[in-house]
Amino acid sequence: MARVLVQREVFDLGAESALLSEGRTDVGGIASFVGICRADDGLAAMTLEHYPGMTERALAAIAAQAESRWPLTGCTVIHRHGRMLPGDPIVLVLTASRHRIAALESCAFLIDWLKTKAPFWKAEEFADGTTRWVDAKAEDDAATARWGA
Amino acid sequence: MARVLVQREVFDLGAESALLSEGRTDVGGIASFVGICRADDGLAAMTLEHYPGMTERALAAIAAQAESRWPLTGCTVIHRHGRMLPGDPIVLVLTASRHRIAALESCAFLIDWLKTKAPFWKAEEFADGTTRWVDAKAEDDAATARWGA
Amino acid sequence: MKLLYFAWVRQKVGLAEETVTPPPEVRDVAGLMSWLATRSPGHADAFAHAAQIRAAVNQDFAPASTPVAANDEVAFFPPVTGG
Amino acid sequence: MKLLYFAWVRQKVGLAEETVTPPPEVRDVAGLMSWLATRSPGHADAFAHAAQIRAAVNQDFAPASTPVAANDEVAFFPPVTGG
Repeated sequence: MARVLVQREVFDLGAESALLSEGRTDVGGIASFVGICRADDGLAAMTLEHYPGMTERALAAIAAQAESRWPLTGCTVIHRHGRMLPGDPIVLVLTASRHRIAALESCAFLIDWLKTKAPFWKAEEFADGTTRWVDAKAEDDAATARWGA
Repeated sequence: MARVLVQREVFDLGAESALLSEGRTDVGGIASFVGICRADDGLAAMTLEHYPGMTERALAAIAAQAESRWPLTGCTVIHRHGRMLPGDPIVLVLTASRHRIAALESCAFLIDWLKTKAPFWKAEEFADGTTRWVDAKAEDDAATARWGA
Repeated sequence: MKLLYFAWVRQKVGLAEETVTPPPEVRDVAGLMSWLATRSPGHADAFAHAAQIRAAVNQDFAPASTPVAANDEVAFFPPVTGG
Repeated sequence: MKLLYFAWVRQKVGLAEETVTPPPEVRDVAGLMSWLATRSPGHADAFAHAAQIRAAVNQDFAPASTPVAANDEVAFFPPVTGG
């Protein structure tokens, strides 16, 4: 069973990684990905809205999909919501396995699927006071599709 | 320029990841991989021998290769040597980029290349007192080859 | 039937959620969207471009042909942009 | 010429490093390995299976045809197993 959290608070990469290996000796590798808020085009902040209830279900389903495709010893998905400033971490994916390729591939899979299958919406705020909703990207659909969604 | 370290001491994943994003707002994602000593077949400990001088050169060359192939904003490679117990972390690779795919792919590339191009040798100690040198794996050569080495 | 709106759908409708009793001819997500578009200028604005709206029925993504019933929770929102 | 040995090559030779002056007919890594095999029973044991040994000249991986000269640092070791 994956560890899935939806929260406003910052997560702790080191502590989350340690949780996946502590007290066990069958983990050969832990892959991780941290998604961070960039300050593109004068972006001042970004607010992530989500669908409480469905978000947790969707993240758990995505993590279960990864666990069914790769032999993982552990899997953690933490997605923040609320207002983020440039440089703030937004999402954390961690996958642990006996072998590195399972960990690395499933980590890439999870972040690709999160982009297109988790109910989050980003609103960008710019330095000039304007705001806009981020459009879904065709490249994210393509990235999801490469896993035979 | 990548941050490359060869050391006996444990590394700090959280602190190393933070180094790659602190004070900047152009990093969109940080991928990492931590390789850990497994207790396969009654393994009690593992000693990593290396070639001081050449190791640092080889790791820097591998990291430079990743930086030339992907648009990275940062890259860290830390490889431990000495005696490891099951559960101990051995190697850390971190890659940061504006976009997730560059970070994820270069992280996988780095760990594949480390396996076949960095001068480390592993000696395994078993619970019954026997020791043996780990043989290089054909699958690691294949993993390196997929990057068009 | 409980309805939830997110992102610009929420902003255009002017509500985060509402409870409605659609007429019996509303049988699926597509029918619900057509009916909702008649409820207010905000709803009309939100549902004017149905192709840009996604739905979930009882917290699962649902295509326009998905049946809806009185006790369902139905959500409308733009394509997701998480991660 | 400074020689370094690692892993089981080091164990079989019985030395981690040594300084040698090969005869002039030793011109490359392959020639150096053949000459080293004659230096002691340990060397002979280590270099008996040359196909299993890799080399580095001045800290770069080097195929058997790589030239070697008096001031070079040459290392012999099994295929690497890091990561």
